[in-house]
This record gives sequence, structure tokens and C-alpha cells, in this order.
Amino acid sequence: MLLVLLLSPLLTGFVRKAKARLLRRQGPPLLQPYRDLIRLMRKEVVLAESASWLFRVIPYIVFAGTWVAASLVPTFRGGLLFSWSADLIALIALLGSARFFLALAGLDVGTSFGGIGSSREVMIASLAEPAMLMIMFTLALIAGSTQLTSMAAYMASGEVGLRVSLGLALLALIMVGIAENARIPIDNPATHLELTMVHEAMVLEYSGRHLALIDLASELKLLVYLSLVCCLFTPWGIAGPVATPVEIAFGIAVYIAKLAAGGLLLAVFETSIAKMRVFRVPEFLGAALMLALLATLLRFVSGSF
Amino acid sequence: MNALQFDVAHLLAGLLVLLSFMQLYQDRLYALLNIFALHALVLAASVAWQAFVQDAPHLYLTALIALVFKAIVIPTALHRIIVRLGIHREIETVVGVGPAMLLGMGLVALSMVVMLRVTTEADPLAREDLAFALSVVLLGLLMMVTRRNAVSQVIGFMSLENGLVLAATGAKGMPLVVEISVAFSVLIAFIVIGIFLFRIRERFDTVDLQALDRFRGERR
Amino acid sequence: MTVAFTLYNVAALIALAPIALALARLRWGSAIVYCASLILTLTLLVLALLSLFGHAEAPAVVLPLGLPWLGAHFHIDALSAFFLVVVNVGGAAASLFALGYGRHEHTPERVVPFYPAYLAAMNLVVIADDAFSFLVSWEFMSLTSWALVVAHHQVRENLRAGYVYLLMASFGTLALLLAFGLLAGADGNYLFDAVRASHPTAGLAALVLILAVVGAGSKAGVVPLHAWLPLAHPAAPSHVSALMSGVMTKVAIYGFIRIVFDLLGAPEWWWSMLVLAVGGITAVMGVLYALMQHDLKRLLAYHTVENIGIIYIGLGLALAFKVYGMSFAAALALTAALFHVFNHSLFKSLLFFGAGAVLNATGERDMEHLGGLIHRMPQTAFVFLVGCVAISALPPLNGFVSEWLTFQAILLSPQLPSWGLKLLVPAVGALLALSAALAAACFVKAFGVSFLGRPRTPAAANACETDNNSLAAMFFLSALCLVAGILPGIFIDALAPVTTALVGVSMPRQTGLDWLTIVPIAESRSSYNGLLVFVFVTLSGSLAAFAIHRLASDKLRRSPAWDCGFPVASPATQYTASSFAQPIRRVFGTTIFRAREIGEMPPPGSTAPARLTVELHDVIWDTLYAPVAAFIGYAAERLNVLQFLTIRRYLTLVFAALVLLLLVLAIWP
Amino acid sequence: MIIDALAGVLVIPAAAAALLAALPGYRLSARLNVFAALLTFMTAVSLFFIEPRSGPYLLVDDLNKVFVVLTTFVAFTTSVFSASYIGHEIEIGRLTPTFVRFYHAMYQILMFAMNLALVANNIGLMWVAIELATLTTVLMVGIYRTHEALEAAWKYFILGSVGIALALFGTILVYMAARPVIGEGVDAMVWTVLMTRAAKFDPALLNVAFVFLLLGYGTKVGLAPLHAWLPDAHAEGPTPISAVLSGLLLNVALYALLRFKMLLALNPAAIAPGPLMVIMGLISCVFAALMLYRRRDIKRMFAYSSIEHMGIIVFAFGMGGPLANFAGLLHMTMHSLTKSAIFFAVGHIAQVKGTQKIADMGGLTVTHPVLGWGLVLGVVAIAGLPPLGIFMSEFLVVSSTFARAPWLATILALGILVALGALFLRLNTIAFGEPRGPAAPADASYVPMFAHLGLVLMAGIYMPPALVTGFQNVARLLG
Repeated sequence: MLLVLLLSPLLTGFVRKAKARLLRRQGPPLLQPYRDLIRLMRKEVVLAESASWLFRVIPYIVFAGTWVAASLVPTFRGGLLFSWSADLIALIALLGSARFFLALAGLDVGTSFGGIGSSREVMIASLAEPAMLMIMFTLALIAGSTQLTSMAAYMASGEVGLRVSLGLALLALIMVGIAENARIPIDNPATHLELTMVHEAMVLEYSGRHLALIDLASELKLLVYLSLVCCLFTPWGIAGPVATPVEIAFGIAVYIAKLAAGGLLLAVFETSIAKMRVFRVPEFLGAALMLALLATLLRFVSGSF
Repeated sequence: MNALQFDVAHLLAGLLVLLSFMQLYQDRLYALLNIFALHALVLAASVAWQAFVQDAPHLYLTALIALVFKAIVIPTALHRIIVRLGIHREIETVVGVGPAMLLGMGLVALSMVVMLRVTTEADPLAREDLAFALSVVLLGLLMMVTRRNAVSQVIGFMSLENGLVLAATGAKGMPLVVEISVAFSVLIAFIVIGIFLFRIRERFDTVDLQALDRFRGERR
Repeated sequence: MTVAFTLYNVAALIALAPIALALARLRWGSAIVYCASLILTLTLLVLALLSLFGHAEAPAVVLPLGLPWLGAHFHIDALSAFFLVVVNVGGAAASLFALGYGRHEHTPERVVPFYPAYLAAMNLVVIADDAFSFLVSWEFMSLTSWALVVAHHQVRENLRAGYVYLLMASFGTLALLLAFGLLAGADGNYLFDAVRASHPTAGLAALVLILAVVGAGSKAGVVPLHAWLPLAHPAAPSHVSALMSGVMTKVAIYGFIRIVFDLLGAPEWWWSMLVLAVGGITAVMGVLYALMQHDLKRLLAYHTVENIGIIYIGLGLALAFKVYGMSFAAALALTAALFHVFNHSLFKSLLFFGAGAVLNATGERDMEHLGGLIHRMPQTAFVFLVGCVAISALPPLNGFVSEWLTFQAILLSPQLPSWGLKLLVPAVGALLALSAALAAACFVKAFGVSFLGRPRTPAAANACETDNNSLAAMFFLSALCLVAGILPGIFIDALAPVTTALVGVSMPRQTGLDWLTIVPIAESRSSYNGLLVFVFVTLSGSLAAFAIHRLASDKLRRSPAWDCGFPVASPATQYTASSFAQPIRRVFGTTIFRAREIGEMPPPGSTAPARLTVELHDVIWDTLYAPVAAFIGYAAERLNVLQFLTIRRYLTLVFAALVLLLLVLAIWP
Repeated sequence: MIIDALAGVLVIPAAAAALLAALPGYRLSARLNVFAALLTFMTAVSLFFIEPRSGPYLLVDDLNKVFVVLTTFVAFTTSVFSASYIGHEIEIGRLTPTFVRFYHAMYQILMFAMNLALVANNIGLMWVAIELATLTTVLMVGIYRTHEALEAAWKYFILGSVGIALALFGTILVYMAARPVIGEGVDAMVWTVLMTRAAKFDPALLNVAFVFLLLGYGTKVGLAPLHAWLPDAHAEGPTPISAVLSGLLLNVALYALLRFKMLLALNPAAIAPGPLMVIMGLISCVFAALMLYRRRDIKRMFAYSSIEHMGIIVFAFGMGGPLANFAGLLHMTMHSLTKSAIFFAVGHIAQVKGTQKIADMGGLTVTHPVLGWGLVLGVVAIAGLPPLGIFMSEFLVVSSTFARAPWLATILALGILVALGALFLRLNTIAFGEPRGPAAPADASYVPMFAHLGLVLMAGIYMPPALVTGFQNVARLLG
């Protein structure tokens, strides 16, 4: 659990750095996110008058939800202690509740920006979540389980092979991940004063430790999605339930390597594409949903896909 | 009963049907009245004949009623109404005479068909009589629905009722015939009085729709 | 014995009605009535629990009522017991809520007498054991609820709502009546046992199924028979709305299960397809309708439609599995459906109570006139939030568990041999997922717009917290939601006898497992542990809070909202309900509701405000209900001519009839 | 006892009529009216306990016992209602004492005629009695002497007389059919004799006879398309008479129809009367249900609902079979009670509101709670909602016929539904919403109304076994 907590800002920093490099900029140092977080933690919180108690509780809820979700993903070794306490559906739902509260926070202060943010966020979510569930269906049907560890184990065992549905699912998962983490082309995490922004608009009123928590949560979220991809589609090198420290160390190394690769790809993708208009987003996500549904259908129709 | 009696009864009944047709044909009110009087007369005759044949004396009473009341009293009363309301020159049929006659033909044929399916052990007189009576009834009804004028409708009703009496008398040994004919005379008297009371000229009910609406407590 | 006691209580409830009529005018009259009905429903609840957990088949009770040669039969099996629990939990909560809420009622004499009768009717439907008693109680339930809907009859809409409601209810009852007529046969075997014994032919059974879907569906609010629901439920006083939405629709579900799973015998494969399709469409349509609403209670009513759809999906899956003899899967699906029945009855009542509290405090049902209530009525806000989270199927509350189970059931369906189902089920699954996500969106809107932000009207600004009875009822329900969410195993095990009775087997025992996890099939396949998730979230949350407050700053300063530097004072600049739903309206509404946005800009220089009007069409109403009404109106208008004929024409009618009949005779062979 | 109960139900009204005709003064005559009606009712009830012998002219069996008791009971309650109703009419001067005297006498004559029609053992006598009843009601419908009333009475009179004529022709034909078998004379018109020998009658004659009887008495039953007189007669006459018309006279005519149906049923060669009745019943039900929508006059609306229910009843009897017949009987009883109760309510409502226009009355449950809720209860009952009796009968009709003739039952069910829609549409305006019209308190006698509704409610929940067995016997009798 702690590992993911520690890694997530690093990942974000790495992505930023990579993007900057691709743009031939110097870019912020890798550890910048940590500094930001710590600084924010230290700052005092400036709370809007119209904010309610809910507004102050939400950051903790969001953070906790995301963190628990993150800690449920088998990152470098299978058979985490409590991995059976929630399966993939529950994980998606946890992220969902985090988003639910975040959207509420956007509405709480009663400003127009917050409204924009949360209304767009829920619109995106209302398409992304079903897509996510469909992807999960496909994988679960292939692995015969919704239990992440067992899924990962099954994927790691070679009997899966290359499947159409898997490819479709992977593609959809990436699209959903991009949307969910407010990356380009859906949203732009870098800007503030842009009317098409979604996530940033929601958290506009936050400051200080609250903002820190929320940023941390979103970084965690990015990590969750990446590690989902990793453990479900490239489950190699994940250490078994009973593993020697060496294996574990190896697992960690592989895991970090995977993350780095994923981040790099993300950065490349982000730099190579332009932000799209908000009302193109539904089409983008609709496409993801359709892909996922197609994958599921194929699975249902016959096991050989 | 011998053939002669049968033929006479048959003749009279047939005559009634013929007269109904003539009523249907007539559109002058006075003429209509006269034909109706004749109708009643023939009815009286046939009833009397039945009374003689079945030697049922009480039927003579019925015949008498028919004669006095229908052939004399009512026509004169109606005559006076017509004069009073000044509608003696009315020509008022809904469907033309020709179609009405055709319809009448159809009705007679219908009643024949319906009645002649009666199995023959019911004695022939009864069958023929019934056939004629039914046609008279139907023709009377047809008259009621094809005429606009109250008086002619009353006449239609009365000829219908003549048909009933014909049937009743034809039914041998039928009780209550007299009472029935009396009851009907009362009924007709009511109608005639009604016409007097309400000064009903054109139809049984008033002409213009607004009035109709008011009467029915409804607005369209 | 339990049956007899139950009947005593029901009789007491019915007897309460006339008493209530007498008491209504008194100052404490309604309080007394609600108190009495609270006690009675609680006793009923205890009895129901006894017969659910006692597993003792209570013998049927026959009263010399109802059909003379049949009598009224009453019987409590596992299914009835479960629904008795649902009914009486809702009833008790509503009575408790009404203890406070009812005080604000202006015309108690129009509400109080019908309320206990309504409760009694719902209980009777569930325990009836012959067709006649069932239908009588069923329609009596509609009747009493109709009276409650038109309680505030000065409002035209309420009258119209009641009218549509009663029509649809009678329509449904007629459908059920015909269904029972088919089942009973010409010699009228209305006893349920006799019906079970008679095995209808395939065609007959199919007809009965369709009639059952229509009949029970029209009461449960299945699209497209839902039209009355969003009208009637909001019209009634809030505690009654809670009962109608939370409980009565479940009674309708009971009717459906009773007929299709119990009375009708072996199902056909396409039945499940029908039910599944109906369920999927209902779920999505319901939530989409809900998203377009800005009347709080109507939004909730539409969400009832959605949840009914989810329940029907579960039932359809159960049917499908039952056809192909996959008993365990069937048990799982059925458990999911029934558990959702229970959960929905909890949080829907809770939400309607919240809406009622808001209505009392502000006199507003329109969310556009609310806002910022969380400051004025924090406790109501809290319980309402709990309800929102629960109904949005978010862990760790109960709504999530039942939907999770449904998903698990869907994941079992590839084993189904039928191709139609292979294609239909994933689509339905997608619809289910979509409706779940949209529901979350919708409740962000509902809670955010009405409770968060800044008050939009003085009424909202001056609202005050509602009374303790109402709060008690709401907290009671939210506690139940939480318990059902974190300890689902108990409830699932409680459902075991029901599923055993209906599909032969039941899900494996859950409470035995360590850490109170629920494992539908096998742990390697899937498992969920609400308790642990809850504990984790709370732990890590508080841990973070503790750590930060201890290690980093815990300073706090109040200041005006920043709002990117140019805050506007007027609360009108906040996002409204309709503007919040606008993106989703753009995505889905344009096709389904023919939604159009018309913006009028004033000419340059004029100071007139620009307006944006959104017009929505209820396509289902326009295409289904309006034509029927139009046709009847047309026929009535045409026939009405017959009222204005002259006597001669009437005579012509008689004459024509005579001639016609004679002709018939003439051509008679 | 000196004169047996059978004669009693005839003698008492006749005597009362003579007395009332002589008696001036409203209060006394009203009381006497009530008293006579009560006496008749008790005599009728006694029919159950002491079985009188049926002679060549009078007859009593399970079938007409039910009818007689029902008739006399409703007649009694109606007389109670009319006491208060007519009192109000005199106060506002719509009726003069002379007319009231005439009215009471006529009322008793009507009772006499209806009872006679019911206990007559002779088809001729029955015909005479029904004609008498018709003429009496004609006079009473026209009693207000307003243009509308006369109009309605006149229409009723003309159509009624044509109906009478047709019925008479049918009766003659039956005699003709019977004569060859039974022989000339009175015997050929006596029910008891006819029933025993009906199998040998000439079928063709019976067929024609039935057609005429169906149309003749059907006019009185108010079957579409012979119904035209009914709504106006109900709307324009005094409300007690509307109650009697709907509650009783229709039943009496129906009784005659049933008798002849039984006669035909005994003859295998004759056409089955069932289908004809079923078709006419369906037509009436659906037609009336649709006609309900455009009604603006409250009494006329409920008159149309009577047509609808008569349609249902005739349908049930047409379907035949013990269950359907039972349902038909039950429905007839329930309808008589409910409809007369509704007319009681409507009468007082029209009096307090001073109009019969639905548009001019509203919010009744606010201004006159008792009347208003009474009306609501009545409409709920008449619309066939539980737990009132009509639900039970309609349940039996529909569910028992659906297995045999699905489409017919479906049409009937839809007709009922359409009618329900219309009734509640109007009820919304009358009973709920913003109060309209005068709100003066009503000096009404609620006892009859709620007595009827109470009975209907009880029948819907619990029916005494004796009654059930009685009805079942009758149903079996009807075949």
C-alpha cells in the first residue's frame, strides 16, 4: 500500500518530465510533485464561506477511496493479504464513489466553475464506467473470475494466448483510463483558466492540505489504471503468493519498469494529440463503450475469441 | 273449418296488407285518414269473421271496438287536428314513395319467409294469418319511420296495432284479446291527446337543434 | 398460528381506519393513528421475521369471506414472509416519519383514514392464497392509495395524477384478472394450490405470462406502463409517496414472482428474454427520465422505475437459469433481485422522507428553488446523502451489494445454451452498467443542487431542520442501509428459504465465512467484503486526516469563494439542475426525448434578457397514451350524435334492429 | 293468515294507491307511502318462510322470489328517500300538493304493477303489468310539467308503446306456438304449463317470438340501440323515479326476458337465445361506456351507466352456465342497490346545488362531506372496485367467461375500463377540486343511501350462505 502511495507522485512527475522532454523543454525535476504536495500540506486552508462540512470531509473520502482501490491491485506480487475483500467490480465502484464525492465537492461552494466541472465529470463518468465494466466483463469471462489476483494469475499462465476480445478490451481500457485521469485529449491537467477543463474546475475551490490530498488521489488514480493495465495485460514478473525477497525485489523492479514504460507511452500519446472539444468526448467514450461491448459479445458468443 | 271460411279469412287478411301498402303509397293526409278508416273497417270485418268462425262471442266486442273507435272516432279526431293545425296539404315522406313501396315489398317477403318456416301442424289459417299480421305490423312500423308528420305516424302506429289485433284474433281461443284491444285503444287515445296537448306539428319532437339541446340538458 | 396473528393485526389496521376518521379532526388525532399503525406494523414485522427465520410452514387460514363457495384463504410461505418484512419495515418507518410529518398536514381527515387501510391492503396482498382475495386486496391497495394521492385535491395536477393512476391500476388489475381467469379455467379454481396443480398448455402459459408482465408491470411501473408513476407518487403526502415507491412497487414485484415463478409452472426460454428486455429498457429509460427532472420527488419516482428495471433484470436472469436447470445461478440471480427489492425499499423510502422534510421546511419540490440546505438542515442532508450513495450503488452501502450480485449473475450467463440469451444478456448488462453510472450522475445532481451550493430562494435560505420523529425514521433507515451494505451475508442467508422454495436450491451459506465476506460461487471467482472495505476506507481516511493535522498544518481561514478570481454574488450564477444535466441531455436526450434548446438572444443594444428554453417530449406518452385517449375521445364524440336524434330516428333504429334479427332468422339453417 | 303473502304483495300497494289517491296532505301521505312499502317488503320477505301455492295466474318460485324481495326492498328505501326529497321539492315549489298526491298514488301503482309482473304466472298478465308499469312511469317522468320533462316523457311514451306492441306480438306468437301442444285457452299462456311442454313447441314460431320479445322487453331493459328513452327519462323525472327506473323497472323487464330465455332453452330445436343476448349486452356495455364521456348532466350520466351495467348483466345471462348466471344475478342485485344509492345521493346533490349540470358543481367533498364521500363511495362501487360487491360480480363474469370466450370477455373488460375512466373523470370535477356552486347544508336523509352502500360493501366481503345457495339454485334454474 505504501509503495503505491510513494510511487504515484513519481509517476506523475515522470510523465510531466517526459512530456517536457518531448517538447524539448527542460521540464520540472522528477521529484517536483513531492515538493508540491509537501508545500501544499504546510499551507493553511482557505475555505469559501459557502462551503459546508461536506466540503471539508470530501478530500479525505476521495483520498481514502482511491488509496484503498489502489492497494487492491496486485502490483508486484499476487495474493495480497486482503485482495479477496473486494474484486474488480468493487474496485471500479470505489473509484466511482471517489468521483461521486468529488463531483459533490464541485457543487458545494456554489460557483459556476464547480458546476461546469462536476456536470462534465459525471457526463464523462456515465459513459466511462459502463465501458470499464464491460472491459471487466470481458476479462472476467476470459479469466473466469472477477478476483484480481486470480485474474492476474490466469493471465500470467500462458493458456490465454492472443485473443481479439483481449485486444479490444485493452484498447478500450486505455481510452477509458485517459478519460478517467483527465488527460489530453479529454481534459488538460496542466491548465486552469480554460472553459473546457473538467477535473481542475471541480477542485478549483480547494487549497492547502485538501488540495494536496486531492492531487495525491488523482495521481494514485493514474497509477491504479496503469497498474491495472500492467497486471491484467502484462502480468509477467508478478511474484506468487509465497515468494522469496528476491522474487519480490524482482517483481518490484519489473513493476516500476512497466510503470515507466506506460508513463512514457502516455506522454508520447499526449504530446502527439490535441485536446478535443467537450462534446466530442461522448463520441470518444462511446467508441470505448462500443469496443468493450463488442469484446464482451464476442466472449459471450463463443469462448474461442 | 271448411275451405270457404278459410278463404274469407285469408281474403280479409290479404286485404289488410293491401291497404297498408296503400297507406304507404298515400302522402295526402286526408286520403291517408280515409284509407286508415277503411283499414280499421276491414279489420273489424275480419275480427267479426273470426268471431263467427271460432264462435267466440267476445271477439264481436273487439270487432265493435275496432269499428267504432278506430274506424270512426279516431279518424274524425285526427281530421280535426289536421284542420286545427292546418297541415292538410303536407307532403312529407322521408324516403320517396317508390323506395318505401320497395321496402314494403321486402318486408312482406321477409315476413312470409319467416312465417312459412313454421311447421305445418300449426293449422294453415293461423300460419297465413300470422304471415299477414306480421307484414301488417312491419308495414306499420315502416310507415312510422318513413313519415315526418305526427298524424301519419299515429296512423302508422295504429295500423301496426291492427296487425296485432289481427294476429290475436287469428290465434284461436286466445284469452285477453278484448282486454288487449281495449288497452291499446287507451294507448292510442293517450297519443292523440298528447298531440293535442303539445301542439306537435312537424315531428314528435321539436325542430331546431338548440331547442333539442335545451331539452336534453346538454350542450354540444 | 403466525398467519392468524398477522390477520389479527391486519384487521386491527383496517379497524383503525374508521377510528381515524373520527379522530382526524382532533389535535392529537393523527399522531394517535400513526402511533397505532407504527405499533401494528412493528408487530407485523416481528411476526414476519418469525415466519421467515422460523422456517415453520404456517398452516393456511380460511375465512368465510370473499368468494362464497371458496372463502378467503391466507397463507405465509417464505416468499410472503420476506415481502411481509419489506412491507412492514417500510410501513413502520413511514409511520414513524409521519408522526412528525403528519403534523404539518392541513386536511388530516383526507389522509389519516386511508393510511392504515393502505398498509393493511399491502399486507393482505402478500398473504393472500387465492386469486380472488389476491385481486381484492390488490385493487383495494390501489383504491386506498388513490384516495391518498388525491388527498390534496385542490391542485389540479394531483387530480389528474390520481385519475391516470387509477386507470392504469385498474388496467393492470384487469390484466391480472384475465390471467387468473385463464389459470383457473372455466370451472373457476381460484385457489392457488388448485392453480399450481393445473398445468396450463404452452400457449395458455405464454398468454398468462404476458398478462402477468402487463398486469404486475403496470403497478410496478415498467416502461412503457410507468406513465402514472411519476405523476402519482409525488402527488401523495411524502410518507405515502415513500410507501408507494418503496413498498407498493415491491408488492407488485411480489405478484409477478408469485405468478411466474410459483403458479405458472415450468418456464419457457423466451420468457426470460422478454423479462430481461423489459428490465433493461426500464432501467435505462427510468434513469434518463429522472435526469431530465428538476422536481425532487418526481426525480425520485423515476428512479423507482429504474430500480424496478434492475430488479426485473435479476428476475429475468433467474428465469433463464431456471429454464436450463442451472439452479445455483438461478438462486444467485433471484437472491440479487430480492435483495435489491429489500435495499430499494430502504433507500427509496429514506430519500422520499428526505424530500418530504425538505418540502416541509421550504414548501418547495422544485430543485431550482432550493440549494444550500446542508447549512440549514445538516442532519437531513446527511441522511439524504446516505440515501444517494446507497441508490447510486456505491460501496460500502447496500445498493452496491445487490447490483454486484446481479453482475455476478450476468457473468455466469455465458453458460446458457440459448443464442438469443447469449446476445441479449451482455446488452442488458451494458444497460445495467449504464443505468448505474447515470444514477450516480443523477444523484450528484439531486443532492448537489438541492442541498449544496448557495440557497436560490428565501424559502431555501430560511429553511429549518425537521422534527425528531422524522429524523429518527430517516436515521433508522440509513442505519439499515449501512448494515445491509457491510454485512450482506446475513440478509443473503435470510433469503435462502425463499430461493429454495422458488428455484429449488439457495446460495451457499455466507455468514459462516471468515471476515463476513460474501462469496456467491467460489472465492477464486469473486468475493466482496463490505465490512473490510468500509473499515479500510474509514481507517485510511482518518489516518490521513490524523497524520496531516498532526504533522502538517491544520490552520483554516474563511474567505469568499475564489471562483477563478471573478466571483459573482448572485446565487443565480450557480449551476441549476437542468444546466447540470445539459451535457447528458445532449448525449442521450436528443433522440429519446426529442430535446431541443432554443436560445433567444436580444437584439444588440436591447436590455432584454436572453433566454434559453429547453423543450422535452415524453415520447412514450405521445406515441402510446395520447393516441388511445384521442381514439376514445373521437369515438365518444362520434357516438354522442346518438344523444341528439329525433324520435323518428330512434324508431328507425328499433325498426332496423327488428328487421336485422328477422333476416337472421330467415337465413337461419 | 287470511290472504297469503303472494296476494299480499299485490293487494297492499293497490289498496295503498287507492288510499293515497284520496288522501290530501303531504306529510301523512309520505308516511303512509313509506309504511305501505315497508309492509309490502315484509310480506315479500315472508315469501321465503311460508311457501304459498302458485295458481294459474300467480306464481312464486326461487327466481321471482329474489326479484320480488329486491324490488320491494328498494321500493321501501326509495320511499324513505322520496319522503325527504319530495318535501324539499314542495318547499321550493317545484311540485304542488295535488301533484304530490298524484305522485304517491302513482308510486304505489307502480309497485303494484312491478310486483304483478314479477309474480304473474301468465305471459299475457305479465305483459299487461309491464305495460301498466311503463305508463305509470311515463306519467311520473312528466310530472314536473317542464318542457324538458314533457319532452322526455313523450319520447319514453312513444318508444315504450312501440316496445309494448312488439312484446305483445311476441306473446301472441308464443301462444300460437303453445296452442297446438297444450290446446286452446288460458293454459297455453301459463308459465308453469309452458315450461313443462316447451320441448314440443314449434321452434320457428318460438324463434320469431323471441326476436319480438327481445326487442320489446329489451326496450324496457334499455339495451342499445333500443335505449333512447332511458337517459332522458332518468334525467328529467324526479330522482326517486330515476332510482326506481334504474334499480327496479329495468330488472322487471330483464326478468321477463329471462323467463322467455328459459322457455327457449327448453326447446332444443329453437335458436339458442344466448348469443343474441351476449351480442346485445356487449353492444350496450361498450356503447354506454363511450357515451359516458360526453355527459354534462349528472343524472343522465348515471342513466348511461345503468345501460352499461344492464349490458354486463345481459351478457352474463347470455353466456349462461351456473357461474355466469350466478354472477349475473349478483351483479343485478348489486347494481340495483348501488345505482339507487347513487341516485339518492345525486338527488340531494342536485337539490343543494340547484342544478344537474356537472360543470356547475364541484368540490363536493369539501362543501358537503357526507354527500360527497357517499357519491365517491357509490361511484367506486359502480365502477367495480373492491371491496364492494360489484367487483365480485364483475370478477366472476369476466373470469368465468374468459376461459370460454376470451375475446368477448376482453371486450367486456375493456368496456368496463372505459366506463371507469369516464366515471372518475366526472367524479374528479364533482367531488374534488375547488368548490363550486352553493354550499348550503343539505337537509338530506342519508340512511337509505348508506344502508344500500353498506349492503353492497357487506356483499363484497361476506355473503351469507343462505343467500348464496338461493342464488345458486336460481342460477341452476336459469340453466
